[in-house]
Amino acid sequence: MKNETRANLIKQGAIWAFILVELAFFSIAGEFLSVTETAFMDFDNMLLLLKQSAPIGIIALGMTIIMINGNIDLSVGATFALAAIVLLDSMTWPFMQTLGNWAIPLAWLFALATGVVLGAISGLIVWKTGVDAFIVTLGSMLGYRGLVFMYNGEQPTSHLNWTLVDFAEAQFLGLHTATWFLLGAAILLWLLMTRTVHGRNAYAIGNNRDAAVNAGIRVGPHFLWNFMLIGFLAALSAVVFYSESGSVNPNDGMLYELWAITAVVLGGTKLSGGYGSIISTLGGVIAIQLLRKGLGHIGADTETVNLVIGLILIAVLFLDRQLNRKGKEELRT
Amino acid sequence: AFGEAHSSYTIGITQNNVGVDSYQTTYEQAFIAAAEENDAVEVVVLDAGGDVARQIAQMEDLIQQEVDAIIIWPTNGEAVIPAVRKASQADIPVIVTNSNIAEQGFDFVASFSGPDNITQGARSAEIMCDRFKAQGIEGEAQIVQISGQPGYTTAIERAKGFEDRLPEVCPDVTLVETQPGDWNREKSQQVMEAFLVKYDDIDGVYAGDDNMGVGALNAAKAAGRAGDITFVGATNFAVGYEAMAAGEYWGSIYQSPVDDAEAALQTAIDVLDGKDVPFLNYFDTPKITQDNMDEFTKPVF
Amino acid sequence: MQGFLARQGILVAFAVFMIAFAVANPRFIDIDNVFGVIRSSAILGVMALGVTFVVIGGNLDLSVGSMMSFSTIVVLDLHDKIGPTLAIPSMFAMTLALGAFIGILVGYLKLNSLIVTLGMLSAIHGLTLTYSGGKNMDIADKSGTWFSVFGQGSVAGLPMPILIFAGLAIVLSIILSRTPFGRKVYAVGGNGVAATFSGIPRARVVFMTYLMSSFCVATAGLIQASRSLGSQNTVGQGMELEVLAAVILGGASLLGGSGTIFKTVIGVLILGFIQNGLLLLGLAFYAQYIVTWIIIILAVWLDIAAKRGGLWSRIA
Amino acid sequence: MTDQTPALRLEGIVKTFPGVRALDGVSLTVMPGEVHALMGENGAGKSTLMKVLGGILAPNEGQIFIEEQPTVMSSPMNAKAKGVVFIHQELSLADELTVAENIFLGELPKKSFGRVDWQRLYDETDAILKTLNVGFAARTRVGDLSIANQQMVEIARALTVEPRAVIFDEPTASLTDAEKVVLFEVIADLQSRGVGVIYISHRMEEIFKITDRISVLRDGQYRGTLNTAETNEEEVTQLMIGRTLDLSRNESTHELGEVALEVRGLSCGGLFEDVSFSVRRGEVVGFYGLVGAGRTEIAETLFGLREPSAGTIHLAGEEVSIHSPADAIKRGISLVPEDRKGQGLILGMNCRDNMTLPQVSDLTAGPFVSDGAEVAIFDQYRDKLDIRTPGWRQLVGNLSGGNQQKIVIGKWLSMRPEVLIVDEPTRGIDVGSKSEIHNLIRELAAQGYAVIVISSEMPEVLHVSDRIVAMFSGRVMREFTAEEVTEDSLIQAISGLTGKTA
Ligand SMILES: Nc1ncnc2c1ncn2[C@@H]1O[C@H](COP(=O)(O)OP(=O)(O)OP(=O)(O)O)[C@@H](O)[C@H]1O
Ligand SMILES: Nc1ncnc2c1ncn2[C@@H]1O[C@H](COP(=O)(O)OP(=O)(O)OP(=O)(O)O)[C@@H](O)[C@H]1O
Ligand SMILES: [Mg+2]
Ligand SMILES: [Mg+2]
Repeated sequence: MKNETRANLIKQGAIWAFILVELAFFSIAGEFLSVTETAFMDFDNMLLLLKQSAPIGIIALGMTIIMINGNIDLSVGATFALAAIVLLDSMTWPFMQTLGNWAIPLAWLFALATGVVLGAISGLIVWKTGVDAFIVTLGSMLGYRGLVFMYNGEQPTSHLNWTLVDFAEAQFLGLHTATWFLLGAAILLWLLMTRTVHGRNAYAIGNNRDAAVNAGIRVGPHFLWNFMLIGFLAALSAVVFYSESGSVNPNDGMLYELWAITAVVLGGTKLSGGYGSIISTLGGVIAIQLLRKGLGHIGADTETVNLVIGLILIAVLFLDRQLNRKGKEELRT
Repeated sequence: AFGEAHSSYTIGITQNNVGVDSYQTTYEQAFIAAAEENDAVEVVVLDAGGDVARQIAQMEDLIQQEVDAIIIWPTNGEAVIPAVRKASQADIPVIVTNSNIAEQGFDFVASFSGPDNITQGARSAEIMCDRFKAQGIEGEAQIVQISGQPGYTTAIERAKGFEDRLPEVCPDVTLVETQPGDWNREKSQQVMEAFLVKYDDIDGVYAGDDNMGVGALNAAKAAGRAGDITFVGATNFAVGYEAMAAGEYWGSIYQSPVDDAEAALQTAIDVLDGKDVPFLNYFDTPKITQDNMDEFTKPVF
Repeated sequence: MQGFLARQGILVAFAVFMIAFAVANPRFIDIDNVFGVIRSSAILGVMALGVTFVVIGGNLDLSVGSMMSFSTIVVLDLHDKIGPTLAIPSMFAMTLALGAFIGILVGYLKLNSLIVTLGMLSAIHGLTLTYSGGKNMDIADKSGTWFSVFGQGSVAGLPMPILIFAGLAIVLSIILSRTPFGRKVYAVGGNGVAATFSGIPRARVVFMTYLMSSFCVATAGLIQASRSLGSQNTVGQGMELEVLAAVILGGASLLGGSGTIFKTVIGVLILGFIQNGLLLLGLAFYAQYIVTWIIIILAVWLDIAAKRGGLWSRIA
Repeated sequence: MTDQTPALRLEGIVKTFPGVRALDGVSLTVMPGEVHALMGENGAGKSTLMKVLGGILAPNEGQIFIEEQPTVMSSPMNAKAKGVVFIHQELSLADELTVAENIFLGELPKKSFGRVDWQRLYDETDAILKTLNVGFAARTRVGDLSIANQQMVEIARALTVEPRAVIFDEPTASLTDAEKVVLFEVIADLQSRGVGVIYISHRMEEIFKITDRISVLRDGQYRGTLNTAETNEEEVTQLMIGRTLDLSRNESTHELGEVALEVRGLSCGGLFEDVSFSVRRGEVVGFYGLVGAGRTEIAETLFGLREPSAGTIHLAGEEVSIHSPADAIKRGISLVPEDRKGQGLILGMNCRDNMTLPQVSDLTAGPFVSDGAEVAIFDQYRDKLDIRTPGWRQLVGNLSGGNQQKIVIGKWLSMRPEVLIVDEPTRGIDVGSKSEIHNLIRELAAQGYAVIVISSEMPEVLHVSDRIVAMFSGRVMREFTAEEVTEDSLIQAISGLTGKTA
């Protein structure tokens, strides 16, 4: 029993250890390579790190649940963009303009509703047709992106509202608005996954779908809820991010799905489902953002950044495997 | 030229998407080279990879690192405005390069340095129109347009400049269809193949850059129809220049990433030195056609 | 007959589709257009053939797009440096080395293929940028080289890219369906543990599928390079998902163990003709996204509905 | 009994699959407080019938009555709500979750906001585990349990509600004797509470020990019901397969050849230690022990699936090192693994391809696989093992459990090995086929093969073996010859009661 807990700690601790290594490396390397005087481990810089992790982070939290469930969602990037468009565009609608600042919460609501609806579409298709979520959402990824372009052609959709920007840029107790959303979502989802029946069922379904079906868990509606949840979170991420930036390109959010999945896997969640943790995903997100930030800090150029990020990803996967090996007597299959 | 007083400036740059095409790559190299030649500046060179969130994060990082000035090549001319405002609130002058940000942000920007994409589009329209007039088909010519990657300011502005100017100079030329070629030669070749099937009469092709223009040219050559078509691009690439020399490609807009990069850096230094710089610091992007191409050196990219 | 409809749903969909477009615009079935579409699908198609092996073997390959950029850039660069005769084999060797690297990671080290190839997507892009210095790569003397034969040549009126695509499809189809190796690929993808218990060297089979995938990528890069005799660094960017869409459209299960080369070819053609057909109809480019979405889901849905004998999923 | 209302009644159930009429108008009545055996050959339709009853499959025709009320079982949840609990033939558990969560899967106790009521969950689970007298706790991760204990978790699920009827589909297939005793106690308790129990098994001795009545299916048709007390094995067998079987102990002996396989001091991590034994040509050596004794791991090591930490393996007197199954196969070793779905078969592949998989590289004409040679092999072993399938194109996943097992056996027999290792070869196999497989094993030995049989069924080990190796917790306790072995001494040896190794 003791051993198991330790094994579990090693499993889940790997990502945090990796973060520490990154911090140490970039702090030291930064001393030699960085042209600026400020230290990498500066407190404000770490606060920024959390803030900058938010856009992909919030999506990755949702992806964790979807993946624990044994599914995957490739459409989140497009959902993110479409929710952003609704957020910004709705504020220009005539009736909204008469509402003054009350338009803001309403616009958020519209955007979040968009995310939930898009999630529901994917979820419903997965449930009713039985087509694998990877395929359904690969399709949705194209389809939703098509909707994004349909909305406003190739033009960016913009509406800069300074009240909104000030809210998004605010810092409360030192943490940025985006950070609060990221941490808040993480805590709520952590509670959802560890404390509630819905969360435990999610693990059961991802772990052994037939068993869950046999045990009478309503797998279909369960999927639907989770896809609505990730749609909501993708939209929430868009709300948080675009409240600050005020303009969305139709290409925005491309590849976010892949980065979110990467963060989730780095956090140790199994791609096959049934195992994973929200908190470790947070670690995965921070590890990636740290890597980007750090490489920028030490002045790595574009090609190096691409090369290093790709190889680090593989290296972490490799390390994780080595840590979780049972030893020589393991079955060689 | 610089005294001890301002021994060293640290200038940060966040670029749009290096490596996506050779223009941006050459820009980056020219920028670094220019910085290295100048002992008085050190540069932090970042690339947003086309992602606006990453670019905003990089702006924040540069502000946090307390650089002396920031040059930004916006991924989205509006989305970066709040980040630019943050920099200006931190008393860091911001210079926008290559493609401008939206007017709302002008208050927070020290200067813009770059080409005028609207004018470029307009000039391409003029090149096309002049050619048709020379051929005597300005009364009935039909053209197609292959635009850049949907959503990018440069693509949008060039298309707008072209579409607005064309009816002014050649009111009877019809633009029958526009499809994006994503700045991609192969994609644009496919688009052109479909155009060729669809339309029996194509007299001109306007492409958002020469890379795509050459893709369209390749498609027309394969279909044996290249001789009947006037190809006009923008941002003259080496391939476009060669095709012009071979007499297959009519014209383009000469725009040097080296000029672009050096102008941006110089503008930043001038701002830091407290010099008076114009707000819109366009560098010239002249027309280049088969007729006048000897006046230009072949682009290095 | 109903059984046939069900089993070959994808073919039926394809036929319906072609007829609808042909009615809307007769030029759609113009022989030049048909050849044109197949020719421009050939590059995607050749890549999809290789990825079919990987997917049947139970893995994914998201690196093919950036690997294709790599091959294209390398062969173009080497063309002027060491001449086409040496450039082609050198490029194949380098691309196969990348494939072997992925094969070792996924096959022998058993790392998750989605993440490995995602990492390689990024890493190979970095490699290509380093190799090319970020510049476009162009052959200096475009009219004086026989290198253009792979992309622009034709034999008996048939364009070379089509011939290469067709030839490779036939050879690979035979390998997959008729040889022991092909059987092993299905076995490894169907149940890797049981395959190991049957004495099948799972790691080597997986390794080989990636090698085949990279071979196809190298071939695609060759056609690409030869077709335009110059290229950007990003020529293959984003193609990985298109390739995957084609393979899935053809009915290969992402869980591995099922799919055929023939169906992949159909998948490739459907994507190519959708793109072309919508373009001919003058629909905005985004219509293509939406139609592809619908077609992918419908095709896969009908495919599995036929297998389970009912339209609606049985999961409650 | 007759004046009671039946707990459960099925009438005229028909269920077809594409190309198969799995159930053809089956009727069945289960009284409260009775243990009702359901018997039949592999593929007779037992599991299918129970799936219909458990709400997993919808019947094409027919009706289900619970206490004479017509009912429709729309889903497993629905069936459970109506008091019908189904313990599956195949383990149906979520490995990553705890024992408690698995037992209450689909009906975790709730507090406000959908929170799990952990306190109640663990309390109730502890109570259930106590009645089952098992050695694991509510918070243990199910994946960390042995297969037998996982089966016990599955059984525990029957005890979470007050059921009217409980279906056990081959619950003892992976239990050892100790757990069986507990299971039978559970069943007796259910029975005393007036619950109707349906019990599916291929093991006659169990059937006669615990059931009241026996219903027999054959080829999807109902064949009749017998009172257990008034019948015997022969009659049941006759009803099931249409003929009688000679179940006497196999006395046929033949000359033994040289030593084919010898193992000296073999160890592998903590799985087993210092194991030595030898098998001669023409000999069948049985390995008997409790679950977890390490027999499977020895087999896997011999087959190149595990790296031994010490010791040597000799084949025909020559020391060899085996690094992979391919190696083992090349040297003439075959292994019929214990987990047919996970290790033995590729469920999405057809019967023929599964059977010829290990030798597909050799069945070639030129560079291509030779269809003819493959079909010939398949036909030969289909006939030999009496495999019920519409044809070689049928996907293995659609066969009944027993027929799947036969495909695995056929696959390895067709390799004509020097040393054949079979791990639980008849798990889930009907009596008819079982005796065929036993005969086959003897026959192979007579032809000069060396055979190792790993089994948790004592009658099986006693029946087929020339020599028996008794194992306890990774060590060889004793070796018996067929002449000297008795049930008592064997049980003593595998319980670790005999202090010294042989
Ligand atoms: N999903 C399915 N598709 C096609 N045929 C099936 C399916 N499920 C079961 N069958 C067929 O129905 C018949 C009855 O199978 P079932 O599993 O009920 O047998 P069983 O009596 O439980 O056998 P065993 O003792 O081997 O478990 C078999 O012929 C089997 O091949
Ligand atoms: N199919 C399986 N899947 C997962 N784990 C298994 C499987 N079979 C055995 N194990 C694990 O291996 C360990 C010991 O193996 P096992 O219980 O099979 O020993 P054994 O002596 O071969 O007994 P038996 O043959 O009766 O199962 C157990 O802890 C069990 O959890
Ligand atoms: Mg059964
Ligand atoms: Mg065992």
